[in-house]
Amino acid sequence: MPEITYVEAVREALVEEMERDPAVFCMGEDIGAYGGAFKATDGLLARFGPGRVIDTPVSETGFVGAAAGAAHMGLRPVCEMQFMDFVSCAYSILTNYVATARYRAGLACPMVVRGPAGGYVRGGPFHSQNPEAAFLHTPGLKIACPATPSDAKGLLKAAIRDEDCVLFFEHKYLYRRARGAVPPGDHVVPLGRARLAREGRDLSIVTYAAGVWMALDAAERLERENGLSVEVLDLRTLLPLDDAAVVETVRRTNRVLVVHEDTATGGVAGEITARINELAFEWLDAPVRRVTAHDVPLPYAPALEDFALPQTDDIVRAARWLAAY
Amino acid sequence: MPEITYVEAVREALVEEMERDPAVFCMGEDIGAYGGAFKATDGLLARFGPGRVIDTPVSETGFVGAAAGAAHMGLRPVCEMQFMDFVSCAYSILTNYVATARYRAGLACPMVVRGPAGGYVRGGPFHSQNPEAAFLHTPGLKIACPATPSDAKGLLKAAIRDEDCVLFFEHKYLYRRARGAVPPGDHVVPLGRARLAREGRDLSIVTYAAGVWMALDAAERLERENGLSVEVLDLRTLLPLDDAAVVETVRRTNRVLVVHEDTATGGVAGEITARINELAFEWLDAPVRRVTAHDVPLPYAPALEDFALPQTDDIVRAARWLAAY
Amino acid sequence: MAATSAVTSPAAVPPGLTHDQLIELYYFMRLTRALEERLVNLYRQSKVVGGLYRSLGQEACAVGSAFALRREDVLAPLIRNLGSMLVKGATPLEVLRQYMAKGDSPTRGRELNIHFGDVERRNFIGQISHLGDMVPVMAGVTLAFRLRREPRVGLVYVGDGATSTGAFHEGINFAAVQRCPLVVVVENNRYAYSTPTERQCAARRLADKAAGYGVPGVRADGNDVLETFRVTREAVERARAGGGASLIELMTYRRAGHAEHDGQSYVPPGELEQWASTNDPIDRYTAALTGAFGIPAPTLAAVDERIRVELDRAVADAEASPPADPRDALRGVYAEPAEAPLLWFRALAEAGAPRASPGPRSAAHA
Amino acid sequence: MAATSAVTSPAAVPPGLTHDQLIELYYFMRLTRALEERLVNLYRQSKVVGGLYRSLGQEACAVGSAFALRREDVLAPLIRNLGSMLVKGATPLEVLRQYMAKGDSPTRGRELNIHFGDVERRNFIGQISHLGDMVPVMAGVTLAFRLRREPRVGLVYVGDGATSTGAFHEGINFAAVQRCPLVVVVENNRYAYSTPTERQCAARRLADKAAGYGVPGVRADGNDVLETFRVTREAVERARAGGGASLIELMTYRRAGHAEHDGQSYVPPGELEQWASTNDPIDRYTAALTGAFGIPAPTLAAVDERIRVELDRAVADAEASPPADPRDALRGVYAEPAEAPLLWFRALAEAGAPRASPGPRSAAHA
Ligand SMILES: Cc1ncc(C[n+]2csc(CCOP(=O)(O)OP(=O)(O)O)c2C)c(N)n1
Ligand SMILES: Cc1ncc(C[n+]2csc(CCOP(=O)(O)OP(=O)(O)O)c2C)c(N)n1
Ligand SMILES: [Mg+2]
Ligand SMILES: [Mg+2]
Repeated sequence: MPEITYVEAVREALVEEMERDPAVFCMGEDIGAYGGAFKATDGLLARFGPGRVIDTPVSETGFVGAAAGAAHMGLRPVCEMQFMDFVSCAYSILTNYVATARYRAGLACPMVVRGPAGGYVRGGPFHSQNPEAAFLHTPGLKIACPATPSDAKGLLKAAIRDEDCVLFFEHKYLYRRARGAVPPGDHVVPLGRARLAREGRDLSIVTYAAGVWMALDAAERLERENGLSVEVLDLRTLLPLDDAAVVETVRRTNRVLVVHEDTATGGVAGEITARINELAFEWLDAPVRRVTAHDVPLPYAPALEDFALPQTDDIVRAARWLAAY
Repeated sequence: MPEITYVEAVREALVEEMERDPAVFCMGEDIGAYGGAFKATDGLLARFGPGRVIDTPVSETGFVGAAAGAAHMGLRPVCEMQFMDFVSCAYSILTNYVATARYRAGLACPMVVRGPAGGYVRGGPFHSQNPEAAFLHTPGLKIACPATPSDAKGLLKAAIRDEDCVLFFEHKYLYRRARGAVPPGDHVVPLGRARLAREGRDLSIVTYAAGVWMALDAAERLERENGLSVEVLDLRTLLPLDDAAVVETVRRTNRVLVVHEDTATGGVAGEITARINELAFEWLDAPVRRVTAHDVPLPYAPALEDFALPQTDDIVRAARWLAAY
Repeated sequence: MAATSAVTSPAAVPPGLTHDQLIELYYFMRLTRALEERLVNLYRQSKVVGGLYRSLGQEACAVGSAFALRREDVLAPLIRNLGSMLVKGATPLEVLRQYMAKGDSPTRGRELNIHFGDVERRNFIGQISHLGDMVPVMAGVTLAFRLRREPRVGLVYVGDGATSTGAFHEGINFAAVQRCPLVVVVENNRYAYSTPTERQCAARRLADKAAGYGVPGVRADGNDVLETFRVTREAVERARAGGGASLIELMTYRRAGHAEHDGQSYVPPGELEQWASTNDPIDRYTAALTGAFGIPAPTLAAVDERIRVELDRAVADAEASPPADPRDALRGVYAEPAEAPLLWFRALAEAGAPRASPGPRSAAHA
Repeated sequence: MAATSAVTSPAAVPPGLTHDQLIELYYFMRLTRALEERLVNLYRQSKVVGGLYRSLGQEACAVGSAFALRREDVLAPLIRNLGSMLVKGATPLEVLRQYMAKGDSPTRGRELNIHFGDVERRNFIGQISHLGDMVPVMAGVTLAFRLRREPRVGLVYVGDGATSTGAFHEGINFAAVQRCPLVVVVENNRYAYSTPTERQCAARRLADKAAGYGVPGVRADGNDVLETFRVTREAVERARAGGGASLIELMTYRRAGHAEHDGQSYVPPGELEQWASTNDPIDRYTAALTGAFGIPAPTLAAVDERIRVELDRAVADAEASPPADPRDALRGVYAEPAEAPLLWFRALAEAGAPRASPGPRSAAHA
């Protein structure tokens, strides 16, 4: 299998889905001639023409709303946020109009809102956000957060084919740094199923997106330095959450660390902790603990950003503590 | 002490703070001559004039942003959302501009965004929302959710005096139904401190807003019908959360039910569960369990709304289960 | 604020309207008003669940503009546009069931009042409360028409108040720059809830917003159903011919308050009465029909009677409709899974339904 | 797109500008350009953390408009408005420290590039990235002036792209209807990132948006610093006199790409060169100064030299500045508590700081 980068995987998914289904089209700022701020849509305009690769005004509510309308009419829009930090500008129409369309009115709204999220890139408070938690709370939306090129491709294809709206958080740190094999052919990864990224017996790390890589690094160090066998569960989608996979890993290791890059309070880890309490409390030998960013807007200077964000070292330290509990 | 309604308590707080501090002023849709959709600002225009009670265009981003600017200049704006469902329209400017102002730029932004939230009133999906969880995840904001007239008044006064932005969720079911005594004089309830609404030994219900009343009803029934002694902790503010009070109740009863009206997934209960895990795991004799709304947009028809929302009966049933665990 | 000049010369009959269509316009305006009057009765009997929103005095705006659409064109109504939905084929029975939160209402009790649609057959779309959002949505509906080269048009209403929303701005700008076949009708009824238009926007005319988006903009007398029809048809056919989006400001007046509970104390004395007595759209049209168009009064009386019978039946049917099935609350959030999980505490119950008196009852004894 | 007609007649010198002020305008434009050139060097040496955004060819817009403000007036710059901040008293050293993420930068390393302000003393306000938001914020700043009857004015910039945001719309409408003393300057530099203005908005002129808000709107040559000054001062003084908000569209051209990484492959051939050679704002002003105004060339050369010395020192000082203190990351989210809690896993560490190579390193070996 040839190795490709994460951003190439995104592009491949878009190209293949647009080839497969003429209803699929892309909208966003500077996605046409420019190919997108991170070149995820590079070459799409030349290939599919301006009717299927549409440069929009700087209007996130405008084109996300337009995507909903087009979706009602049978198209399958894929919206790019130039940075996921700007999805906040479409927050109301996504949570109120799009998320409720099927429930309140039987309106189909198959669409994807995708774009780069995440930090570790010195982007400052408005080009580094992880806004997934703000949407976790909205029935009607789905949320995907791939960690690998293979999942970026496979989940994006599933998202485009899904009958409902999927928010698709790509991690910009991984765009060019994550490189890996992607199964050939029509590689689709179903939404709602976690991936066991590493098997272990002593402790589980439940995480997603960039957290997966730090968890794997930490697991390796913990094995080497402490002889600990650490399992890493990559959630892949947050809505729906794969409860079964979470419960299974808890039952196996009885100790769980939930890791995410987003801030602690109100982050996704809270929900995961609650589910573990509800579904697997008796299997816990220790409290579920979180390793997350500190509760601050993400600062820009390297020293500050590195301090605010969770690091591999933090996971190692937390895991040792939890293993010794 | 004279008894007043919850909405009267809100109005008293506004009037007293506007009397006390000429920098305090109100903005919102139809808050002037009309006195607000729920009459919370009734009489304020006549008393303070159009320079301090400003009817705005239908522009939540516009006037919330304007509040921030006015706050930078030393004023203390209080914005009314006609319904808290529309705070979503100011989501981006609140989470990106307002919440970060002090941190990124040393800009003071003392302001309040208040308005009616909550269901049980046949308001349908867009006049019943509980959007507090969407903001829990934003460092820089504070969140208050009073349950009683006394707290509505005291917390609103604290919010207006706070040096940062406070989102103030009033519960519209309680506006005219909750009636109670309010201490005379300058009654201020500090943000960040929970209230023990009922003492108990067997089990704790941690909740806020309308949930407090259902929890008290349930506690009474549980006492009467099952001889159970149930403690009810009214959080009052969600940001900051009163960890100490939560830990204390857990230590006392060793069993916790977290109750809120908002939907389950991604709701505030997840965060509370995580904190209990972190701070008081060893004191738990049973899993922390949630009683919340079902994960659906809130429907309008009485039979549907009642089914979707948590009810006193649900709390009773859940508490019996937990007590027997 | 004074009423605009009252009677339009009926000489300006748009070409291509048949005698039957003239009567149909009358029928839809009358039906709108009569249906709302029935709803007022039901509201007073507490049979309406929630608020009641009327379009009294604005019926010509909704009916005249929607009448300019073809069957395949898509309409996005707001709360004052009941008439437009009736033109598009919504039935009084559907409206009554919605307002009464019945289980067989178009939204099965999920949504209130006229928040419902039918994009599959009748081509109108269910609104949400958040003002402005329907504009970008309709920009997308009509973008789909343009991309697929379908000769279809979209029409979206906004109030004077809703023009202040960012969503309106982003939506109409998107439609303009993408040359979507969209007609944006701004229904200026002088108030947004209690806020008069001059405190909403400082523009001389809301139609002046059009230039800022590079689209044609006109202002017309929205209480003249034929003028409303004429200007809308012009915009609709321009859109259909590839001429892109446009904006129409219809001048009218909201006579019945924001909703039934609204006492309208903020309205200057005499204003309501003046509009009612000198500028009622149905009175004006009736005068034109029986005057210049020579339609005999009994013809119109027969229409009125037909409406009465129709509404008698609809009200009876709606009242007999069943309430919603509680468990249905969980269905249809997603295509997959088809039903949201029943939460654990409810599953503990023998029967799924909660007890008789739901909600935080004890609050009253705080 | 062709460059606009090149040289403005210097006859149109605004009254009240002294000889020294004419030189000051030159100084600020030159300083803007020279500072950005230093930043390009630092960027190429990887000493700039993050992206570099230039205003090459647009210096007259920022400098000419900000020069129309008084000290007590408040300015809200965007990323192309470095020049306006310098006019308001921001120093090159501050800018350099910001770009280099230094611990003693105005934001102590929390924010990047020219995202900083000083509302206490120098009256300019730190922007955020989300386009449009500064307009409502400045509506509120100027609302405060009006409510307190202070004779102060606010000026906010937006790009052609930012006019498409709902925040711009809601903010300018609020300012208009509330008669806030606010000047909204739309800097039309023909591109929003790669998107040309005609795909942003279908209006003939962005100034045409003014009528929709009921405010005066003018279009002016933004590459003519004196014309920019003149039209801005007119709007500023109208606002100060109680005349409310207004909109100014400044025509200019973004010659350096969205940011330094932008190869500008989307720009039609020859366009950049034409603007550089025939319509550079500094060239045009230099010609006016040495021509019609009779300022000797050595006077200007002395200004250039002064700038060189000033920047040499600033760059040296900035390079010597310390990095940010990691623990400072936790301070100042709220007034109270003054510091966010250190999370438990970090508290477990001997030292608070993470190891040398942070981030998800292993991703490369996926
Ligand atoms: C975004 C948003 N903010 C506030 C409201 C509350 N609200 C409902 S109707 C209304 C007034 C609408 O006025 P207008 O647009 O003129 O329509 P009209 O009722 O006059 O037909 C307001 C403020 C809302 N529905 N949406
Ligand atoms: C709400 C929002 N959406 C998207 C972006 C990403 N973005 C940054 S600059 C830019 C283009 C801005 O163009 P314009 O307003 O014309 O300003 P210019 O860069 O030309 O000065 C975009 C789309 C943003 N900053 N904010
Ligand atoms: Mg109106
Ligand atoms: Mg631009």
